[in-house]
Amino acid sequence: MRRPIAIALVLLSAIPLVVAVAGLPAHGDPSAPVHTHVSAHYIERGAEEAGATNLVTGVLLNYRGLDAAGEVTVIFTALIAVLAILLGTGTTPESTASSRGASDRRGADRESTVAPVSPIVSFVVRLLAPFIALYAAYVILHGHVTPGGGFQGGAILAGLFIALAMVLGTRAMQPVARTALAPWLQGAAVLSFVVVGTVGAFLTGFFLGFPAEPPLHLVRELLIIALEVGIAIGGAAVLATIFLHMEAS
Amino acid sequence: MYAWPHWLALVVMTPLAGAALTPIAALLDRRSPPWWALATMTFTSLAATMLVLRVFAEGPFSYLPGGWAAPYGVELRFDEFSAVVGVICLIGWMAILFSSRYTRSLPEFASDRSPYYYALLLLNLGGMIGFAVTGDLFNLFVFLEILSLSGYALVAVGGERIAEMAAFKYLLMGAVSSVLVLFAIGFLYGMTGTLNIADVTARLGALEGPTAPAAVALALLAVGFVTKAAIFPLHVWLPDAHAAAPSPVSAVLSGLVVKLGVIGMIRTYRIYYGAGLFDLTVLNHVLMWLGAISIVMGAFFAIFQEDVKLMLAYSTISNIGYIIMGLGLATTYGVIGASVHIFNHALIKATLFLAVGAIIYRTGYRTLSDLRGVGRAMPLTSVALSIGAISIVGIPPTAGFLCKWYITLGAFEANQPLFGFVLVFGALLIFVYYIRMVNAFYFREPIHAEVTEAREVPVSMLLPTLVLASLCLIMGVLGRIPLTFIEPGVVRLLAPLGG
Amino acid sequence: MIVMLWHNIDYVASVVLFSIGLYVVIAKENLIKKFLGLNIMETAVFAFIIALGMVEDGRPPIMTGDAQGPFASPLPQTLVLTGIVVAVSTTALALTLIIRIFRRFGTIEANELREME
Amino acid sequence: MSLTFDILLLLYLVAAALVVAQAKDLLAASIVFSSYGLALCLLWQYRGAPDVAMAEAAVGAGITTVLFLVAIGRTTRREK
Repeated sequence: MRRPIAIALVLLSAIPLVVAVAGLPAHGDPSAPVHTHVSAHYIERGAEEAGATNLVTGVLLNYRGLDAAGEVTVIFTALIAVLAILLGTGTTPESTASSRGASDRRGADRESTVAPVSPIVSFVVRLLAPFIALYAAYVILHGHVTPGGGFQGGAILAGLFIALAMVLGTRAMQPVARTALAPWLQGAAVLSFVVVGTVGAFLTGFFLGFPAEPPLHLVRELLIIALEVGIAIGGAAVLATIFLHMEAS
Repeated sequence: MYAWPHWLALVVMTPLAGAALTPIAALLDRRSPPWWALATMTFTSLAATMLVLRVFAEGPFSYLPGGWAAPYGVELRFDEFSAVVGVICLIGWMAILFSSRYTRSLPEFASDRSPYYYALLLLNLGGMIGFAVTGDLFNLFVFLEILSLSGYALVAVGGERIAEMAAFKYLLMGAVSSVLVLFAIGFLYGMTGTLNIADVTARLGALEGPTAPAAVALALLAVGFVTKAAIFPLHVWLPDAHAAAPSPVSAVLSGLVVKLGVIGMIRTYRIYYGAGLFDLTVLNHVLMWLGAISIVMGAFFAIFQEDVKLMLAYSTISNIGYIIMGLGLATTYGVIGASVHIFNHALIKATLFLAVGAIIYRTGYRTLSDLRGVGRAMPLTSVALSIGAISIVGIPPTAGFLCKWYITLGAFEANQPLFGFVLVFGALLIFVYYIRMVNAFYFREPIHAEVTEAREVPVSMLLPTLVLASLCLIMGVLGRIPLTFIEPGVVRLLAPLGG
Repeated sequence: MIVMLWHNIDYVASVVLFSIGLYVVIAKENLIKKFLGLNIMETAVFAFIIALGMVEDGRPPIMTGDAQGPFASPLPQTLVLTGIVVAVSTTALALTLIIRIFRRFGTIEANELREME
Repeated sequence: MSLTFDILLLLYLVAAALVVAQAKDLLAASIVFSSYGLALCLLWQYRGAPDVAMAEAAVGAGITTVLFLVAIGRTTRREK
């Protein structure tokens, strides 16, 4: 019953979409509007105007800074949403850690999360952890020059945290998640945009502005790095906290 | 004072920053989140007041974050329709104040959930404000996601039995519609190479080559925003979500969040009317019919609801039908009526949901038969409820009258008398279900002791309800002001149609 | 038109993936499956937007000293970066809700849930 | 060479999406979805979008999959 309706609906939407994509400028055509209008300006002037060799970072943080501010707010919203739904249901990491074994259906295998962890995996994760962290730091701090950036690095950090949580057991991670520092870390991305944006407003007269005059190039680079670090910390903290809370529920 | 340019950046960033700081404020003092949220919204309201004053005095204006000229950076653009931020701030402020007491009665609402509840409200309000003031398509999508994600979570936060189900249904339909909007933005970007709404309009107008992608993008945007606005047949998520949410959240969701779908439609119209690529008569007709069906169906379902909140939720569908129909009429009267109804229905529906929330808070019941006779026990709240009820029917001199009158005028202006009759018929149906409510509350004997013993709610809940109710009356008397305020915006929107 | 489609094979692939995702969202009853479908839809749109920004023999838009064009357009890439963040946020919230629904009702099949409601 | 690689990757994407759509075992579907994300990551790396490829590898293929696995662990593995 449901399948024919679904197939009909999907076809109904797919046919116009195919017609529409056939009407777009040819794929990879350098004379398409995508390449001749706004992007052409970015490619021609971007590196010098925005202060980032990696134009993606330049566009994301400088030209379209408000988008990036919205982006980090979206993921912060996800964290707040997950916490608002899970807290108070007796399934927070704190409460399960304290009331373990009481009436918990699978209290016994709390330590191993998704699957039992083999010693080899455990060893490799622990061995690689510092190198992954180092790589993440490189991706974050060098993101305005080479591929990468705050969010990618933050995601790598969060992935490292999750891998460690699986190997060491989530309980070992609780002290990290429960500090008074946690809300600061989780809000770091949004707050760094507010701070850098305000500093920019004082320096350039525009919210989220970056000074472009040559004497202030160092300031501009510092502000961009500050944003990258803020995004990385915020992103990593948010993703890791979401994982911990879903894991404990 | 209002000429200071940074108000526009502040009105967007303040609620978001406030939300990020709410959990930190809770760390310092567990009871601070509501007051912190109120302070944030107070400041945001100040900024919003300045912006509305400025647009009244000078017409639309822009702010360029980062100082990049329009197509290269994101542009914030405040026009007459953006003035909805005033209502967002007002209702948001009232809902937060109302919540400070109300949330104590929620099941599962442990105190450690409270900072996240207020942070979500602030994010929701901030997302709506950003959505209303941005002049950039992709930025529109980002703010749409902030307000949608926080909206889904706010539905579930109350801990009602079906709350999570309702939230998931809302999330699934909302997420699909967001993907459609993003797809449409991709098409528009692929055709024009730009994301700024004004620039997209201009370049789409000068387009050479096939127009099929633009047409499909229009269809995707329309489906996406109509889903967000809960128009038949994409309304199915709304009743459960708005009924299961805590009452102050329902006031925000029903009064404001669905309206942002309509604002999205207005932005879409702006692009396509402005570009003049093709005649939009077909889309307008589809919208008028869907609006008409929503009006009648929403009102009909509302009549048969026992649960007061479900009844209000269905009445929202009916009223969004009015707004969408007004937009579809594409006449000056119709669109003015629709735009003002965005503001007025927000006030009215917030009044109703807060009043009902107050009643539920005191009695613990939410069906008409259980609540018999509550009008005598809680006189002030019930007066507010009645004012909301007569406003939503559209009886003069309340806020609902003028805009519905204008939409009806628009229907006749557009030579669509049939829709004019649907509008009047819808008003009659709405009258029936509010009569049912007033009858149950005032003229029936109570069957529960809790109802007879119910006292008036505390000031923090009574004040928002009464203020909003009196605004329903004031906006009815001063109804001309919003109409003249919005008129230049509507004239500019419809100018390319050459009428 | 067929020739057009062959040249735009990336776009067509996106539409195909989008349709598969939409089918899963509509037709499958399992809530987690629905969300896998939604993720496929989202990634399909991302692939579409990235394909828009691609240029014949394009290089990454990184302006180190000796880099020679043509460069892929940086703007679609920033859009997709934001889009990926939005997608993971939506997924996290949805899965949390699914876990709570399972706790309350003991099932995550939409048809069984409808009966219980 | 480039076109072959293109077509192969796109075919793999479609095949993986179909497997995700049809698999009854949610765990298998999630893992295939992860490989789908990695294929996309390859495609984008190759299309001159290394930043997005990196984000997709870390988030789309990594963290999203982990979240799915956690959710499956907390609910049920079989689709009815």
